[in-house]
Amino acid sequence: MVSINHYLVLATFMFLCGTLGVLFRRNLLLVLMSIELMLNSVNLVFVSGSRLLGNLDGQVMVFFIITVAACEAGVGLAMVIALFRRYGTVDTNFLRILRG
Amino acid sequence: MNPYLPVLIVLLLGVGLGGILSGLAHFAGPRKPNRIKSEPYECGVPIVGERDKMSVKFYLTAILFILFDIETVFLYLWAMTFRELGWFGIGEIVVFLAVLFAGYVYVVKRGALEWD
Amino acid sequence: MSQELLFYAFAGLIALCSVMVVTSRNPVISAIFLVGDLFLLAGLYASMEAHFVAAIQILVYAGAIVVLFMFVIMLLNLDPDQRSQVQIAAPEVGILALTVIAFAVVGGMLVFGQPTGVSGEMTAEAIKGAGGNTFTVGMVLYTKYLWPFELASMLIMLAIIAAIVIAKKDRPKSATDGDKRRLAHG
Amino acid sequence: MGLTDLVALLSSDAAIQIIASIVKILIIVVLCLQIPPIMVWAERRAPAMMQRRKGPNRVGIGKFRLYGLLQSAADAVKLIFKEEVVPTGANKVVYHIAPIFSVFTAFLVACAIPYGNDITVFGQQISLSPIRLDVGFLFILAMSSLAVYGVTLAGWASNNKYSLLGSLRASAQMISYEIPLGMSLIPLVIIFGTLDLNKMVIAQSAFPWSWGVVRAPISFFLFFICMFAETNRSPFDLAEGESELVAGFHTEYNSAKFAAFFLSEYVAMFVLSALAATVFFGGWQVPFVPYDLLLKIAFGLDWLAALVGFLFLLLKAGFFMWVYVWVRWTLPRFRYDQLMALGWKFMLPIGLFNLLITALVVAIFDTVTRH
Repeated sequence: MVSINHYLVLATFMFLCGTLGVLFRRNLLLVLMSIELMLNSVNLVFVSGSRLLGNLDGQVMVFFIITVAACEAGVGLAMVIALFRRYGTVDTNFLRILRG
Repeated sequence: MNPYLPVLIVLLLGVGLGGILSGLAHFAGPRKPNRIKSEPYECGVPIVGERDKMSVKFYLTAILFILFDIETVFLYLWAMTFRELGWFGIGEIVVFLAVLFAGYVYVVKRGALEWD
Repeated sequence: MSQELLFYAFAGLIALCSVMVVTSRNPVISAIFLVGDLFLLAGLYASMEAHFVAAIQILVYAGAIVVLFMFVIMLLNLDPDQRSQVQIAAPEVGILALTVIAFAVVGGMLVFGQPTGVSGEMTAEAIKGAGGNTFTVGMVLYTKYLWPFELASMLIMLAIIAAIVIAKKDRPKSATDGDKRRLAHG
Repeated sequence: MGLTDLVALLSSDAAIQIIASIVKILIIVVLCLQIPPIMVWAERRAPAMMQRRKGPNRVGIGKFRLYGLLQSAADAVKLIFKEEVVPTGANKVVYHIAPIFSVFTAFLVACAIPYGNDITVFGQQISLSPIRLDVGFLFILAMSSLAVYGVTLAGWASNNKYSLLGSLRASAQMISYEIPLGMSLIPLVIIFGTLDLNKMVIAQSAFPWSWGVVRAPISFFLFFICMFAETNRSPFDLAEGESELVAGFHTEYNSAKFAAFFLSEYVAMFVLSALAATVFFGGWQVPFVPYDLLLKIAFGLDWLAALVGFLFLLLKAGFFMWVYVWVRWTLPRFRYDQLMALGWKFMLPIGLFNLLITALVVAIFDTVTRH
């Protein structure tokens, strides 16, 4: 029997991968992809929790998370394009310099 | 039997078949590469210019696609529960669509869908 | 037994894909592995009888969101990262350390027991009796989560507007359609 | 393990189901592999017929020329033994996996169509769609949305501007028309109240006046247009407009890899044709002959009835395949801006409108019949 712990460990690992990507990748696109990875690990927890508790709220929540992820990806990538157009790069190090 | 088992079988079969076709291309034919032959196709003349950067229009189309895709999924879920929800459901979905339609009108007014 | 085996196969592949997403130098390869990740996750959802979520995972996530990523990668036509000298700055390391500690705590807790909660009555059998997964999820969404659902439409609308405002270049006002036609006809 | 053990193992319920599903999958895959040769032949003979010329009629076995049908087989063999040329500067890995993406998504969708009513074999109920899911409808949409990757990756990996432009055009077109495609099918979910395609076919019954096309004519109209746009077929074949883009996204593909794209394109056409037949034209239902009657005519043999139903589905799908060819040689090509305007400014509002009208009509009908 696959217990919820299995899923939680897997989700933890995915979240960790996403965190590492967000912290250490310099390409803004990769950062956004890592965020998708983190959102997915959360989704996995929601679905496995939904099965454990016999409660469908978790699955509805996943649906909302996917909606939010779509909006986030759309706006986030629009910003990537705008930044690229203005500065010609999507390197986070460079963009950080602008902060002053 | 798990209903998803056939999905797995077809997936493996499809990947296998694609792989076989790819492999055939590799091993069945002759292989005599030379520099001119493997240049990217340009109607036989030397390559002019760089690979163009694509227009931002494609991106705008894709983002609109995502957002309307989500809407379609909401609508599928609603269509499944339609008989149960009845007029209440119609009211819900009309509000939902009205809001989205406002966004759609903005998109059209702003000319994001014009290709020129 | 076979279920466990399947889980380990899927989990291993998911872990592998996740690592590859983060470590690939070429963003296109990252995106392909992300698609693999999403596909395998959909498989896990299906094994948990969350059929609807599995379907939309592929339909929306793999079929739309990552396509958008792919489009942007092509739009920018970036070169693969030069071997990035990973910049290790204090804040990142601090955050990372905290995260690792948090996960270690979570992992330790998992070793000693299983999380539990108040069980609802929507077990797999109950869902089958009530009209299937899609129908029951729909009923929960359209009754209990009525307001979040309507708010989601607001969110989508705002995202549409924001994306266009941010990404669209304004055309010079003079080149209206009439002008262009005149130009085209000399 | 003795022979008796083996027999016992193979005749267990689970084993019968698994063997049956493998057999079903193989049948459908083999069927799909036959589609491109036949369609290639049709696409050469049909214009020949329309333009009063002969078309291919030489290749045959000895004296039997079979109207040139074997020309396609000869072409297939030729394609496999061609030299493979990978352009310089191509991304090798992505270049090689792009056709695989195209092929497996096409087969996954093809296996989700119900090809007949359930039959009983060795006391086991067996569904005649190789992949039978509660969310079959969403499964088809989801898998066909993955088909975009094959096109996008192929164009990107080829390091050729025509390929890239063709793939961007093709994928933008495919995703744009996915919205009206999905939307045109929602009214049918409202009417039939299920996402299971086989249940939808049963609900349509054998009589044409209760088929989807009569109950939701606007949906069919939208779906029909989307069929052409989704498969990048004429009149919407700007993605491979040979006058401007050489051959579109597969410009740099040749030999068997080109054949893989070719195969998946034609399978995708078949799938959409079969889906149109299933959702709008009663699927495997034989017109005017209800399934019970059909079963009686077929001496009570359910597999024979299913076979007849299967042939009728192929007939209905074949009609749409013919329409594909017919339209290609009849209509001129659209312009890209016209295509996009059609999708976003015409089909999308009409789809929404159609959806609301259907919902209202069904709700009023339900309210009236309940009182």
